Amino acid sequence: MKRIYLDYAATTPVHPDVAAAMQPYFSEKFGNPSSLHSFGQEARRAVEKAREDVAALIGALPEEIIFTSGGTEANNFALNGVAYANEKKGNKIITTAIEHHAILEPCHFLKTRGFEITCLPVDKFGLIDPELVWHSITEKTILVSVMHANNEIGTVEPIAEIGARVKRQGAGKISFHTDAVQTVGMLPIDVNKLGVDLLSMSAHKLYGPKGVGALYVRKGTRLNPFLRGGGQERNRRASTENVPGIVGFGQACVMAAQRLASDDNRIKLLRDRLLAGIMKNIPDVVLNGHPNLRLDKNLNISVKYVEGEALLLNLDFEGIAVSTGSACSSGTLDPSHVLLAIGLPHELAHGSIRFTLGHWTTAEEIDRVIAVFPKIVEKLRQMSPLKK
Amino acid sequence: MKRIYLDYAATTPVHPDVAAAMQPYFSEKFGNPSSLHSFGQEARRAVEKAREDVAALIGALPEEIIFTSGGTEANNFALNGVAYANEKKGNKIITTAIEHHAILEPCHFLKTRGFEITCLPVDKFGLIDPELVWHSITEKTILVSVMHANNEIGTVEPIAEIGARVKRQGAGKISFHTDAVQTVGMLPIDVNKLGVDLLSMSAHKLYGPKGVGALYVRKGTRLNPFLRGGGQERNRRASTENVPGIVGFGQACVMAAQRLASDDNRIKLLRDRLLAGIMKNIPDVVLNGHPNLRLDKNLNISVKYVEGEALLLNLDFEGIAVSTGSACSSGTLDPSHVLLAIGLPHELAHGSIRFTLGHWTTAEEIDRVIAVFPKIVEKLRQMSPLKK
Amino acid sequence: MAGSYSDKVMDHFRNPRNVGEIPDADGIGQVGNPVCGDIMKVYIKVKDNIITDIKFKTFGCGAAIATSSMATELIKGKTIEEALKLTNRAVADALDGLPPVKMHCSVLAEDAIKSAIDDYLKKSTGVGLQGWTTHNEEHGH
Amino acid sequence: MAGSYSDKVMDHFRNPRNVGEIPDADGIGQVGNPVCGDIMKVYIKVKDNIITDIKFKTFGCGAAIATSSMATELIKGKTIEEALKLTNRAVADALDGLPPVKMHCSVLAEDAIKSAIDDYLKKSTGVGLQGWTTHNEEHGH
Ligand SMILES: Cc1ncc(COP(=O)(O)O)c(C=O)c1O
Ligand SMILES: Cc1ncc(COP(=O)(O)O)c(C=O)c1O
Repeated sequence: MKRIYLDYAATTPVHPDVAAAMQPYFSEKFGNPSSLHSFGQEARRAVEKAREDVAALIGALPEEIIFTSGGTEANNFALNGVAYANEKKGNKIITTAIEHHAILEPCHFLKTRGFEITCLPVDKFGLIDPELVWHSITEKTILVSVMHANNEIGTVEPIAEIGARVKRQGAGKISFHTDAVQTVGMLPIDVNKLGVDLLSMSAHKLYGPKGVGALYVRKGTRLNPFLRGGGQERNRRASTENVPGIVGFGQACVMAAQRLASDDNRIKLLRDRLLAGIMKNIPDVVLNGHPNLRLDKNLNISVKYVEGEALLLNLDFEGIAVSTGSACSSGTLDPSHVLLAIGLPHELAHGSIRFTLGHWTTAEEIDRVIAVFPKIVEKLRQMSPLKK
Repeated sequence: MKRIYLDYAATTPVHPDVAAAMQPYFSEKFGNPSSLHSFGQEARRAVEKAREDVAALIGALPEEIIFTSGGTEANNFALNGVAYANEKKGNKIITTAIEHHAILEPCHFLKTRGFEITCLPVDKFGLIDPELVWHSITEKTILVSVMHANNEIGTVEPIAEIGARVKRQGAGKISFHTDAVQTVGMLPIDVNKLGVDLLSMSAHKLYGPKGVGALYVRKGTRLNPFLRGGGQERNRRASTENVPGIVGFGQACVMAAQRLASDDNRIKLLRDRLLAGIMKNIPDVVLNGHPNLRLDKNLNISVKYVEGEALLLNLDFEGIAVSTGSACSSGTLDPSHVLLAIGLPHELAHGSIRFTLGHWTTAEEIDRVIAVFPKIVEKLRQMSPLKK
Repeated sequence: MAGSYSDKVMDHFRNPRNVGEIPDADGIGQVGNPVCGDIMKVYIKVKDNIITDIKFKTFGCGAAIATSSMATELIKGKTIEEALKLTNRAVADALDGLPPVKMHCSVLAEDAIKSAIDDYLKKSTGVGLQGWTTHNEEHGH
Repeated sequence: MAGSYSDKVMDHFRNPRNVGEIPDADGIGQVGNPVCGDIMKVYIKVKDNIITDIKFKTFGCGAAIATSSMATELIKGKTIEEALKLTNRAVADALDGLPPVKMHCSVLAEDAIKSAIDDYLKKSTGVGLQGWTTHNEEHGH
């Protein structure tokens, strides 16, 4: 059975061209970029080339890119780094209820260290109201962090609008961060148009390797180091650089820029076809997230009367890989905080399924899902005490 | 010109067998280990297999291994994690003057957060006196961190002796950490014989990939998370696992265990040949570090009247890659804190050169260095105002 | 995590035994709630103190369905007294174990069965199970 | 970092010009110290106010040797006044720049030359350079 991967928001395969770019840096050009000799310097050049490629994708300067071990480190770095660098100026951090755990958990930690966290609500589509950000800012606010697009429901937030307001209100005093892990390489991004001071990325979401990411830091932004040690990344992020990973990230960014320039809407059309096919064949299904202001690749639905993990496992029996916002994927009993934040009742939150499409998704795959999914839903509904 | 790599302590090439083991996990078995579907589960199995292999190399249980992005993160994690988890019990941390920056810098940070750092001196060989550790422990001590072997001078510390004393004095109250980045895979390690509660490792020092490492954490050790976010690594270290990197690390550990079992002293013999050749041909050279209690691969010398970077660059012209403890490698003006800690005058510290041998080092390479090095030293000495 | 489900769990999840309703059931028990994401409803038919038939309907994850299936299998044909001895551990063991985060599902299955027996006893004797309430508080939120 | 040395720096480091001593020098200057890891010693020969010969000896890194070489090249054949106008920036620029952490080497080279001229002036006129001390304090530790 040919397996069908529809979980591109969880991670993506490394593109073969990316893998090829990385290949020489494992066993041949293996030097440590901090080494002064030729082995070190050829690694150094590769890292700096990748830095340019990553910067170019988001309209940044190369020296504004700090490589990290992924999106989580970029987020932890941004939050801790800005908080500690500005603690004399203020202690208030504004964020939202639908952020990734890699934002919420560091915020939770900072709360135990004397910082105050304001967690803004969202509307039923998962949208943040820029007015609300604006009104939440006080004299003590040092940082605003709002994600660019949500990883579960795909809603794209009005970052540029928020950025403009934060700047007007707190120019030079408040740093504005966005977690763009889900959007880098998917949406055109220009850090200046977005008005952000910091932006988090992770290579494995855009056909690059796992274990590498970056934090964009606008020149002049006060930021303390997070990983401390040797003087790598201009003393901002210690540890021997993951050279092959960084090279792969750079190559992934070059390729993403090409895709974005081509203005291809193939993935969106497939996603819409999947949505239409499901809605036509299965009653009592609701769409989660915004109908239009969402990532092209993302489809998140709740299937009434059934539970998400049970759906997921049955799809997996058919070779179809998806994700769920039900408790069961997270190791806790609570369903996704994002689905609860958009006001979904627990029952529906437990019945959510996320399909995320990508580069290798085909129409045949989508049609197979459209054919298979109703039977699975039907089987589980027959088992459900909720379905009358 | 065939280049000669003698900087294995800075980083190692990925062994071709390690690269081969990693290969399928980039583009084929690319799943996110947190995903419940088959793609995720095959990645999960690979990570757990690697965890067993890493644990086996150091006599630990698989669940005592937490994967990180490298040695620096493992060190930052250990120090911050133990400090914050025990701050109600005490605030004193004991470490040594010759630790890697990835220990000293986080200590420096913790000092700004109310912790007290005791930095123990070493003798002229770089050895820590276990008595001194013992006497430095107070009621408030929560953590002792002493490196297993020094990365610059190669001196191997009496960790087991220190461990036994820390346990006797502070059983259950004081955590004992060792930075074993330079020794894992080089020396036989058994965490129980060493008596350590935490131990840092980095794959790229033992023919594994850059950007992956691990922290061993003895069951029952109180440790706060450092990277916060999703529930990966049993809620102890968030971020999508670097699956190919982890697989490579596991394979590197399997191979290291085989090498250690073979009891091969080829590298030590080559190192001794290099030392003898240099001493014979060049006057006014001193050996840094302990004559016997040192890593087999490490040779660190100071060449009087000349400066290390100048030596390094001239060796590089000959295709020979080494390292120096002179200021110039670090971006500061100070020479290595390690060389100063063993009491070397600045002048000699600035003239240090480190050769570190490895798997692919040959006798021919060593002989070439023995032939070339005296000429380089002579050329620079003729230029030196210090040499009369 | 589902990834650590045993083959037995997967078998019972994929081909659950005793799914359905019993229109003229002698006892019906329902436990769990949508907040937790698990609801189990158990129907029993009792004759001469023996559980002659049993069916369930479950809204829940893989473990919830598998434990419902296994628990009903284990007590089918047993006396009421034997059925009351069924512990959540026994259900989990019969499934070759459950991931720690899923143990609550086995508790729910035990409760669902006790609840159905309680209902049967109330209906047949006017007195329900003594000293028993569901674990809802414990495994709930 | 050496990795960011320009080709010109590498050329002057690899083939330094004017290395050596002048036994009957008219002026000798030495600056730097072993703590910093850089010591430069400059010898000049002066005739009719013109620096007719210049040699140096340097203990130091690649940049220290390259700046010594370049600085001596730049003032060879120049008048004392012209030589005094040499700034560390000019040395660095002539080398197509230096990495930021290495700029102190160019300062040292400027100082070494001034120090040699100071010595020459003291010996020949009894009065040294006015209003001048080495930057030692600044670029030192
Ligand atoms: C929005 C968002 N932020 C952060 C992360 C964390 O990235 P990583 O797993 O690379 O650390 C993810 C993905 O897991 C994400 O989707
Ligand atoms: C002793 C020691 N500790 C820590 C590190 C840091 O490891 P990494 O560069 O993998 O973060 C190194 C090597 O750089 C080391 O030699």
